[in-house]
Amino acid sequence: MDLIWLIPLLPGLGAALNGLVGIRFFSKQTAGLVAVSTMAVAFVLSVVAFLGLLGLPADERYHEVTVASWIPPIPLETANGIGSFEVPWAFALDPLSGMMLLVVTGIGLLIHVYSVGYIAHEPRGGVARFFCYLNLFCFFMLTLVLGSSFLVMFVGWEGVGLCSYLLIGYWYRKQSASDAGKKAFIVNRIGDWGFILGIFLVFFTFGTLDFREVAEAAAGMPVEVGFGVLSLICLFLFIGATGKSAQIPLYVWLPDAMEGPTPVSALIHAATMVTAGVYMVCRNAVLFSHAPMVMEVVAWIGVLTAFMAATIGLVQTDIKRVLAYSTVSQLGYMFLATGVGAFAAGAFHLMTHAFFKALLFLGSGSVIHGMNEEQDMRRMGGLKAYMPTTFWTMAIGAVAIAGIPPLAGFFSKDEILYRTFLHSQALWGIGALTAVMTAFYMFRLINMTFLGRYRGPEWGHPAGGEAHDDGGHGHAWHGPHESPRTMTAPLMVLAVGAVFAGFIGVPAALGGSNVIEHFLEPSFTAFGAFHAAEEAHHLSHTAELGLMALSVLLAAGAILFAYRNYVQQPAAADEMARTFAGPHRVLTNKYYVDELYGATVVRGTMEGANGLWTVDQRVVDGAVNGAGWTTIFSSWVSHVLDKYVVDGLVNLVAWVCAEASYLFRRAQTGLIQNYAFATLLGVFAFVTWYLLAR
Amino acid sequence: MSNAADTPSLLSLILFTPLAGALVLLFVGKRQVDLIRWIANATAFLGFLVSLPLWFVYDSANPDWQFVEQMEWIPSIGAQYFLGVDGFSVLLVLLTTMMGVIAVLSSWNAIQTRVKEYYIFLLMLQTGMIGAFVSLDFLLFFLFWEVMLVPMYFLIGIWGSDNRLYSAIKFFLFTLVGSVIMLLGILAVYFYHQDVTGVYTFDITQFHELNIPSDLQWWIFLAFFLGFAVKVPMFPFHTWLPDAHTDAPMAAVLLKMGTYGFIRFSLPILPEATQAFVPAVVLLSIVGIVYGALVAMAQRDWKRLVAYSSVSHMGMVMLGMFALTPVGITGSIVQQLNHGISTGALFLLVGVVYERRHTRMIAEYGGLSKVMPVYAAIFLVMTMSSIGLPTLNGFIGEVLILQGIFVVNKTWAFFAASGIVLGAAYMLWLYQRTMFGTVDNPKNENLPDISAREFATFVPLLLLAVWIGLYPKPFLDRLETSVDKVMMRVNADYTPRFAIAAAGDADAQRLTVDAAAPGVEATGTLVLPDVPVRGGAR
Amino acid sequence: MAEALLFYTLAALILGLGVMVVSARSAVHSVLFLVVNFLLVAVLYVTLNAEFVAVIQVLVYAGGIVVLYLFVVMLVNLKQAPERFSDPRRLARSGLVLGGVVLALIVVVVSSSLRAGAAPEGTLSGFGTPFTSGNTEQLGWVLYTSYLIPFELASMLLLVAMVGAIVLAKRHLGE
Amino acid sequence: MLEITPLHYSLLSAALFMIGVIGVLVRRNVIIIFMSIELILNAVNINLVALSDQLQDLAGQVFVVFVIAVAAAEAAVGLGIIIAFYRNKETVNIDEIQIMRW
Amino acid sequence: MLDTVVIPLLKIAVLVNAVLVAVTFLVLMERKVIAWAQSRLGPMRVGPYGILQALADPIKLILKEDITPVKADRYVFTLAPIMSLVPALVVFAVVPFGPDPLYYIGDINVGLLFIISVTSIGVYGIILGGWASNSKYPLLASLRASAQLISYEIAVTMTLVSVILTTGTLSLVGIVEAQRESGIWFGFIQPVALVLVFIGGLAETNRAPFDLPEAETELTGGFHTEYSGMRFALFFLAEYANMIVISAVVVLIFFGGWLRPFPNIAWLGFLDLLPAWIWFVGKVFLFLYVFIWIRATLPRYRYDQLMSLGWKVLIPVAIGNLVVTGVFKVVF
Repeated sequence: MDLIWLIPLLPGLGAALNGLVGIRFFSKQTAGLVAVSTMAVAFVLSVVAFLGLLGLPADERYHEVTVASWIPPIPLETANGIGSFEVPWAFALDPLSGMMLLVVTGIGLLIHVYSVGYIAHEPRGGVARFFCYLNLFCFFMLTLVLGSSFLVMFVGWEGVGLCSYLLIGYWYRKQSASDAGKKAFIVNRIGDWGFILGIFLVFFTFGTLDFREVAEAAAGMPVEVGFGVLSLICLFLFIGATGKSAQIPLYVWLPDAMEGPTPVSALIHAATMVTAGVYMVCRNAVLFSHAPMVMEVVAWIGVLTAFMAATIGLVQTDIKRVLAYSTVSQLGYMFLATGVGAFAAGAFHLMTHAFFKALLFLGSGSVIHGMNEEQDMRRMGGLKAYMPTTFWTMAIGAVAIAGIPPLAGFFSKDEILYRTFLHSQALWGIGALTAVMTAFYMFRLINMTFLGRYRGPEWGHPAGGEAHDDGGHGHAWHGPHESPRTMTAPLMVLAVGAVFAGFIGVPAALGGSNVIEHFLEPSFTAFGAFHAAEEAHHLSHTAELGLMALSVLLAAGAILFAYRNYVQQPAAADEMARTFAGPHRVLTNKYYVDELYGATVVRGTMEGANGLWTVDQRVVDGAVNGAGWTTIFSSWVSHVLDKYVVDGLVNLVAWVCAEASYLFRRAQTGLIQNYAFATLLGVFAFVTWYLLAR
Repeated sequence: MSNAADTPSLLSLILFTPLAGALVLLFVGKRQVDLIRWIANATAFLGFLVSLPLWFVYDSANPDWQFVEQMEWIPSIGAQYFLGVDGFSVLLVLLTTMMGVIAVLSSWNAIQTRVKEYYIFLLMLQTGMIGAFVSLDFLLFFLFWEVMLVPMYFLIGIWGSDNRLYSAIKFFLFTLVGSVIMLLGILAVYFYHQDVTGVYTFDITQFHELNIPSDLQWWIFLAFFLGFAVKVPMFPFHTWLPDAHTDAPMAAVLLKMGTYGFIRFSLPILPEATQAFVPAVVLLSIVGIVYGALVAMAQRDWKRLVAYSSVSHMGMVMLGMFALTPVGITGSIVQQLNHGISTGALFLLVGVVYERRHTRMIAEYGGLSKVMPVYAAIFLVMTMSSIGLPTLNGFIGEVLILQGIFVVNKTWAFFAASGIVLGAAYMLWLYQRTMFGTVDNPKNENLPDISAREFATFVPLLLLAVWIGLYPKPFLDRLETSVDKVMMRVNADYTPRFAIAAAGDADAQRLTVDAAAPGVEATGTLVLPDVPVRGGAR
Repeated sequence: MAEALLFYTLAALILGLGVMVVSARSAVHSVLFLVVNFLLVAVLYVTLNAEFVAVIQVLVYAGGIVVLYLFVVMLVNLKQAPERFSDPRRLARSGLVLGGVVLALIVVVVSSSLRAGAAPEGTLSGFGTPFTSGNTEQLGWVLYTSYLIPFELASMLLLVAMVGAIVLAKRHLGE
Repeated sequence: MLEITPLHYSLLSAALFMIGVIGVLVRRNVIIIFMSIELILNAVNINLVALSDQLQDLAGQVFVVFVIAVAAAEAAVGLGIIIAFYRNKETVNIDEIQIMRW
Repeated sequence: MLDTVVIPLLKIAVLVNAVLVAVTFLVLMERKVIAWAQSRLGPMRVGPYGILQALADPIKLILKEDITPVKADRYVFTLAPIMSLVPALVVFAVVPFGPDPLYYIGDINVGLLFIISVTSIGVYGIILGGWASNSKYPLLASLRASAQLISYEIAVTMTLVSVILTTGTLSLVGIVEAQRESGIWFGFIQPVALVLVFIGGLAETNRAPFDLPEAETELTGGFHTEYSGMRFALFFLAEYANMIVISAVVVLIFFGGWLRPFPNIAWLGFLDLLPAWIWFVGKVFLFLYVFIWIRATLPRYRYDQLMSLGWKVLIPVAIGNLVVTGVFKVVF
């Protein structure tokens, strides 16, 4: 376990190798091999570390490794007197980070493998570049996960943002891609603004940035009734989380981020990076637990995001965008869980979501790949026949996300809903409604894509629609086809995960022991210092089972409805769209949020910038130039005065002198000897005077 | 001081190596362009080599001035030839010499007219800057300060871009006005010192022990402020910068003169006035950060954009310094280095494409990633460094500065931190507009990627950016005692780390919050070891 | 007695040759008289125990500077008619008269002041430089210690003069 | 009269000096004027050497060395000017060298 | 009176006559040596093996008609040969023929400097001779000669400074004594200086291969084209006297003057059987022989080669030698 620092470093090494050497020299295979092998080793190390962690007693499962000094201690005053600002390069392994570690390395490895096939059409340097970015991402993500202090986490936090930027903009020649990348980075930066301020406040309050020390210190403080300093910290941190995890109001970047290659969407924008916000909130569970007001905010933001994203997801036609909104929605669920104090449930959902959402994205990637870069579901249909593996695996993913037992999503989602119900029925209502919509739009996706009749272009000639001239498909398209094994194999592995991952969290009501919750518990309680107050009221198993049945029934109904609308009677969907034309338009346009932001924040900033530039040129520089002009003008006035008045006098004097000197200038013969003679006269006079004076 | 005894006149050597090169160049025929370039490059490189011992020999545990050289200069007015360095100067001198190499190397092809004069001015400028950084005599400092003006004026005026004469005169007047007022301040300190002690001297180490009455401090601070703020440049005095940024790498160092002046003179000599002026300076700094960033966003000229980003970054530097906390000041110095590295590199990068296309309009470019991949990669790293991405240098500086100011005032920190969003916005937009997209301008289609020589100029910058980002400890260590000395002046209660270390209280070095309160109580009563501030190297 | 004889002889010759230098019609003759004059001055130095200065006088003045004059005379004077000596428009007469008067005055001043002061023994010696006969070594010592900076300045002066002379006298290639 | 005192040397020097001055004043040939200046310098040197002997102080001789150096410099530059001038005007007559007038 | 006036005067008389006689025989020697070098016999008619030729030549010159050109500057024309010869003879005032005061006229403490300065006066004779002839070839030759002399004088003087640095004295007697004390002739300590001084000496005496001022083929005889008879003889004397001077200086400075070889090796003491002045004169004639030998062997330089050799080779080498000597002096 002392080698956990190697885990992030290995992909970092791969990234360096691919980036510095690979782009120029590696073949596609070598580049892929380097990336995959570093990830594989990292995965093995993670498993070893995780097993090591399991081998420890439950309350000693915390292992910190300091690699090197980063910022050496510098004295700085804090709320409690003079502290020492110090951040080492230190990594910590505890149950929460252990779980994340497995998710990141495991799914990361699968997606690396998948990418080998997916990216094969790119030019050689492009492949190495892609793997360089991907490895770099894993490096930063693992740093984020393992970082033992806020600032080290922030390194990973920002780093994954960079990689996301690079990967979204991977096809940088496409304007929309580079726009999306920029948008992602800047929106994330807004969140980071809050995050970094939160970090500063953490230091100011606690005098340290180490997670564990902070948690222990916070555990000793009373739960805040009003809005105190802990609440402020948590609010700032949560702003950071909304940026990274795409919550209201900063969720707008995530759908756009689908411009990136699909494995990227799967890895970064579904399984790992976007969950960093949830991870961060879970990491600081103790802090949040002491700030109930913020918890309430988190829960509401979470549920609203979930609901809003789900509604938008209902009407999207781009296969990846549906998944993107689904991701936003599921992330909302996780925040809902953390907001009601069910950190373990949130983390559990995070993990299961990682499986099935990665699966869905990779499946969609496979579809897009097979359809020659076509993403519009209206131009698909009936693909089941052409790509059975993809269909079946994706169907498993959809069932899982819809919350049908006994697949993974059922357990995690149900746990969340159950805990929400305990907390507030209003939240539960919205959450449950969202769950229904989730089931509906997921099966809408499955149905439109794989079932029904084929609506896509004829093959034998290049696909219609926009020419994806940047896609790199040089060859003619021969119709929808199944993807190569490197792509389907990860699908299958993930499908297995999506089926079985839930069993580690079987709730007590179903006879399980909720292994995951007990495993994660130490991470959320500052090691026994704090216990959730929620234990107090608690429904009977029967009620819990009732809730489960209700949600399963609702989900099943939604699935059937989707089947009716999109397979049996495809016209019904259009009719519904016509019936609810107003809401449909609003949803299609994503509530006009982008437009709103564009009109206010972006435009405001740009106008402000241009305005200020004008100010800079006209006023600030104008003041300088004005000072210059004033000087010149006053000098001109002086000049006039000078020329005619002062100079007139001077000239008069000069004229008199000139006239007079006309006589005297005859003395200036230019003959040296005359001057010498004058000198001699002077000497004569001097000597004479000398003699007489004596 | 034992270390300095081995290298008795190292500073003079560093100081005059570039000047010697300039002298040699005087005797080279001006048509022998290549010879001139080689000589200039060799000199600059030599200048860097001789400055390297500073890094290795400088004893970061020693709070005294090091490498001191002291001799009479103008005895009648008490001026001396008095050189010495502390942590600030060591880093800045090294930055200067390194940038000197890069500046000279990067001008290899860029300068085709009056090559000889160009290099002579460049080397003169380097000497001026080093001199200002190592002078411990105020008059000597002022001399070097003014010496810089002349080559800079010509560099802008002769080799500048469009409208260069206007820029040159603007720069000259701006800085000259500032300098003259600063000179008044210097003289005020000088005469006050004479008043109190009866000794005429320009010795800065003596000034650092001077307690000037606060109303006089007030005026002197204003005088210094004008002189230094123009050079920084702080918000209302910044308009010369976008016009004047001609010789990029050197100019990137030039800005450090102003901040160096603040930390070397304003803070330690005028502690009370400094504290009184904190809100005003901080306000201007924050305005500078936000304003610089916003105006940068509106630029259509690549270089002006970078120049305005300088305004923003230097606002950050000033902010950290006037936090008057050790973390803030440390961050401020680190940020100065970072600014030198990343902004210097960005200017160089602009220079690279300017050399190829002879235009700096952003709209003329686009899709350069395709034609110049290596260039795009370097540009990316430097962009990230500039916007403070962790693991690169900019982050360390920003985080220290913001943390340093945060503990003083949260509102200030809140607004200052907005700079990280705006910084990302304008830099990424620039990156997108120039590097991404398709190559839609046919003139860009066949641009050659950067050459080996150009690459060589970036390598040290890249390495430094990563080094400072990942392992800034060597840099921070060198700053420790110097920061503490400044802190002791501005905050009488402050207990310097070297005093703690000297007291042998090894645990106290790592002050945890729990231990801090009693620890500080205990160490706060320590009698400081009688540390001679005057150099004893002789 | 012998010393006096030597001095008067030398003085008479020096003055006489000086007059010849000034009055000779041909510049070449003038130069010749000048050389001899300098040689005699050198002899005078020897009588004053200043051998080194005497030798330098010969080497630099007679052997160097005057040769230079001779060169220049030969370069510029080849076809020049000897100048007319007296010209009523000129100040020659008045110059001569005035010069004579001033000379007389100076003689009076010098003799009277020296008589009055009666040879101030060593009082003017502000430098305390040891003096012995055969003093070349001491002279060198003084020159390179007390007078080092003037010496270096003089050498710089000579360098500058050399450069200046070359620049002045050189025919520019372009012309 | 038979004892040679510094006075004698001073008088000799004064006389030589005046001869030089008169040469400067009355001659028209620039070269001869220069030679007269050399005479003047020599007159000064005689005085210096004589007083050096009298006062037993080498400073006088040191100054003679400097005077000689200066004389050499003066001769070099002066003659250079004459050459340059002669090349342009074909004359060394000082009456025709009056461009400094007015 | 006897010591201060009479004896010196006697010495001077003896010395001057000796030099003049030596010159006549030097001329004969030159003719003979060159003849042998060219496989000829040389003068054979006057006296046995032409020995009396040494007398015949002067007599011829004295008896010849002494022509003064009409347009010549009469006085200067006459003065020039004298100004040429006198310095050559004056130099001998400080040349010591032996350790005893009997063998020299004066030993002044600036002896070497004296030689240098007096030699430099000799150039006047040449310049004036050429100018006074009022004829273009002599004038050109005299300009050449003076330029050459002045140029090489710098190199020689500079070289001699390095020798002075080694000895620490300017007195010629002192220099020879210094060689006795160090037990080695300075020629071996300062080989570079020896070569430089010797080459410079060749040039200063206008000897082949530097005899440009007398290059018959170019200048029809050089600065003394218009001279004949006695005045020519004086020039002639001056040239050969100068050769003797240079040889004497070289011997004094580099070859131990009157010292026998290896002066501090006792068992060579039998060499002292020969008196000191014989050693000295012998060495001088040895060098005179080398002069003649070189004339018989080497072709003449071109003028520009001559100047560039002087300025671009000899002077830098001399300065370098000076620096090296200085460094050695300081270090050891």
